[in-house]
Amino acid sequence: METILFALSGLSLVMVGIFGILTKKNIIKILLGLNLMETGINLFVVAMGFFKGGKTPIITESFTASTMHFVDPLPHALVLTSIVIGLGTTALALTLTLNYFREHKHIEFRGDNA
Amino acid sequence: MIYWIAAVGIFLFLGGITVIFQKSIKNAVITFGIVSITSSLMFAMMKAYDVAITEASIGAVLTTALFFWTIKRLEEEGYNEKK
Amino acid sequence: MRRNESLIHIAAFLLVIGLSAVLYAVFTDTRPGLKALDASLKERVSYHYLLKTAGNPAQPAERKVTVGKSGYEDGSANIVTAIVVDYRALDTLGEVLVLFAASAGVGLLMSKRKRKIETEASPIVTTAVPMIMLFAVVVGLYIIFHGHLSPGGGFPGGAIIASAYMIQFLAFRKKFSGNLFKILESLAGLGILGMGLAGLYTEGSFLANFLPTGELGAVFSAAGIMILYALIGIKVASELSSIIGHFIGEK
Amino acid sequence: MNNALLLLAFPLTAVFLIPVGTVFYKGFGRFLSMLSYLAGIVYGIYLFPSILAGSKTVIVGNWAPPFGINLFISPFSLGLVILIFSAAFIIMVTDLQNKGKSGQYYLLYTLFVMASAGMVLTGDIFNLFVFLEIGGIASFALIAAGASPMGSAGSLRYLIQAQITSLSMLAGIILIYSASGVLNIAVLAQFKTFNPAFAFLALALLLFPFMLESKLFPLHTWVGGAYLGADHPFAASMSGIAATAAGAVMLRIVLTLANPQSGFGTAGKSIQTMLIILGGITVLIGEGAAFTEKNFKKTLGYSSAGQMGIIAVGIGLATKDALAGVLFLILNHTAAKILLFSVAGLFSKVSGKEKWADMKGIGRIYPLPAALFAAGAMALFGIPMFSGFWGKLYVLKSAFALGGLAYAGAGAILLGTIFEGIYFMKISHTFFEKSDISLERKHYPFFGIPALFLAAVLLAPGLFPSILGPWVQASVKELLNPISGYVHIILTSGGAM
Repeated sequence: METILFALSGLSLVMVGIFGILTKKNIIKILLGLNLMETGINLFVVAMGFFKGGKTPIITESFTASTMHFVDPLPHALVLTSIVIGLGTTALALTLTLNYFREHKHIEFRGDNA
Repeated sequence: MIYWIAAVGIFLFLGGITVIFQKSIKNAVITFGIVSITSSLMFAMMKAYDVAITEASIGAVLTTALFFWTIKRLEEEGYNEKK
Repeated sequence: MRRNESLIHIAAFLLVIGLSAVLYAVFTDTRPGLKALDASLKERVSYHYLLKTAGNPAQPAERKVTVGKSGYEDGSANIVTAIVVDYRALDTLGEVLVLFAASAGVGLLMSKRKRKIETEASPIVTTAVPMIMLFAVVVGLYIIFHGHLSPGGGFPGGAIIASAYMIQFLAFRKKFSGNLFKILESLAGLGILGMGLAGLYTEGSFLANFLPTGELGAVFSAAGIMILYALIGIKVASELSSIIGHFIGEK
Repeated sequence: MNNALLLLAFPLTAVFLIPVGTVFYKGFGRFLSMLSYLAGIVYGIYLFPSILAGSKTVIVGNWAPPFGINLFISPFSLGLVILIFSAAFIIMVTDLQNKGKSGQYYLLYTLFVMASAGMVLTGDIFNLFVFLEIGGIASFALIAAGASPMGSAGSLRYLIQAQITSLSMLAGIILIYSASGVLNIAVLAQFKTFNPAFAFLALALLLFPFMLESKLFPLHTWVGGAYLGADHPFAASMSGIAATAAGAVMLRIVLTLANPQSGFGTAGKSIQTMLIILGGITVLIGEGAAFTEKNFKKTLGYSSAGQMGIIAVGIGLATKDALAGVLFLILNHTAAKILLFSVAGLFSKVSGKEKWADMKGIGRIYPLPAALFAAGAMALFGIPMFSGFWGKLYVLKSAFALGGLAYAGAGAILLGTIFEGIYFMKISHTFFEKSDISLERKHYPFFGIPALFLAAVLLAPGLFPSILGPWVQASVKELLNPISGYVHIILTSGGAM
């Protein structure tokens, strides 16, 4: 139940992001939508590794193989990568937005360009 | 626990909708920062503390700051939101 | 125009509803076969990461992992760090390269822009900023060097150090020249590559962890992970600083 | 054998050395990047005979699959990596007279080449995603760095679409992981059965970004803007290198995971059908758009979409003949597109025009480039004597043999080919038309040699298809028998869980 709720919150954010990307014309808004979608996907990825009552995957003194009940650490590692990739893309996209403004004097996607 | 998750999830969803339907870009960026920090809380609720730290420092702080500086530079170069 | 816009909204809304319906249909499909979330922790590869039996899959999975003992295949107590820097190190190298590409791209596209900041910072800012910076750098270094024990590591630590650099733009140096960061990035990158090649020639596999793992849970354990994460921290900090400098620095 | 990772380590060393070297000497980036491609080619050719005898898996970080990441070096992947490095090297040679590029351009270009090679080699779906993102970010920057003022618009559109698709790929990866617990393609290929609807969703999500890279139908809208923005060398790389890598990944995923014998079962069949349908539509739309387009780069970009459509149909058919055709087509498309783009770059440089319709009579002043353009066009069209002929012939032959839906695909290919022939004839005719154009004839030494070499590459397999025979046969055998080849080699060196 918890896992499903976590996954649903992630997916709802993805849907909001897609809706924003599709309907908005302002580039900054589109990029915000893209970032929302990315956050949502990241939540979804981590939710897929969540087990009810699981502990943080750090080995401490109380750790024994028989009582081991951790959440899955692999999705966490994937999401670390994904967050960093998201920052790189956003930085590049914002630079492109600055260039776009220089060329077109506005930052909206309209029908007339490319 | 379930109610907490639902509350944070609904907050995230409403925050996302606010980001999209916000008229002013600056307010949208601030709201995005709040959504990002809240998602970091949700990562912590999923026991993903590594991800929570990274999302807080990279996703919330740096991304929001980059958006802000871009808007500032756009305004320096003559961008006007109202137009 | 107005009508057109609301049509787009309705179409996008219908598309999103349709997507959700497809997802609902897929997740509630009752035909036999594996579906999402069908693998329990014991069936996933991470189970072997947790028990540190990935190097020898034939080993019975009931082996006990105890803090303070040495000789495990990987000496990191934080399993996420173990995965990021050891088990899936090539992904991390790629991740660093993504940031490298982003910073090079931002540099390439921003290099011809001029910018001048007129406003002076107030004395309150100029006194407070050094303290905040010092604090941020210390926290960043702590996070980097404790990556194998507690949550954190090279990426968030580097980002925190980079935000310290960002804060100093509010008060002090406004000229930005990327050369120092370019050289730092390259040297850290060469260091990571060198660690990889050293693994290739000592253990016969690129990016293999060839240094002793030490006692699980001790500060000076998992030497390979510590060095790699320090290099990643330097690289991430300089790359993000370079991106930030291009965005807000004066040129 | 693990030394094969040096194939990726050469460009990586160059990438890390370029920023340091550029501080001291400005031309260092170009020199070092070309050197690294050359090192990759030489090392690849050195490895090739031993790989032809038996494919090898390379374990990274000393963790055997499914725990670690592995690369797979086989005749198919190594051949395509050599092709990618050679394409990059030749593109750099044709660009030698252009002096103004900074070190960062070469850094990004080398990263792009490295990422494409990595995508072909890797055996892990998440690693695939990482390489895809490296290549993606490098190409967004490189498109915008092109001289065209429209660069940032095209690049932004490409960036947004590419990010949506790669995020959906991440969702597909985690869906597969949460159902099976592994990320390794070889382990997944022999997994227990998946639920059909779930398997289709996950595989389709996984394939999205590669369909975008190879410009398949619903995901082709970025082509115009991106090709318009990029400069000629990078436009050539987008259709020559990125599309090749995307085609290779689609071949690997469709034939290893999405085949009806694997655990993905009936979903695999649907994926193949989907590829035939989308490929057929892409051929029509791509060639149709190229037919109406007047801008030189955009025309060539849309024609590349058409070619990738044929390749997608071939992948969807998944028979021995079709795959042999696909391999011929990939080689042909890479070489021909580099040739065409270098001619286009030369002509727009000497005439100062962007549209081919404005280049009337230019072939009378530059006869050799115009003739080479015609040769490249004929190779794409599939005139006998060029390797494109064998490619299209094999794909069509297998489509007619299969029947059913494949007939529609074959019809689309034939119809698209007619369009293709007409507009390429129109362009070539424009070049030789009589006009009062007066240009001073300059000498471009860095154009002639690589262009003639490319024409030779297009001709040789067309005249003597047997020179490619061993490579094509080995690759088709490897692709069609994933369980006994690919999966077996990877799992015996590592072992399942």
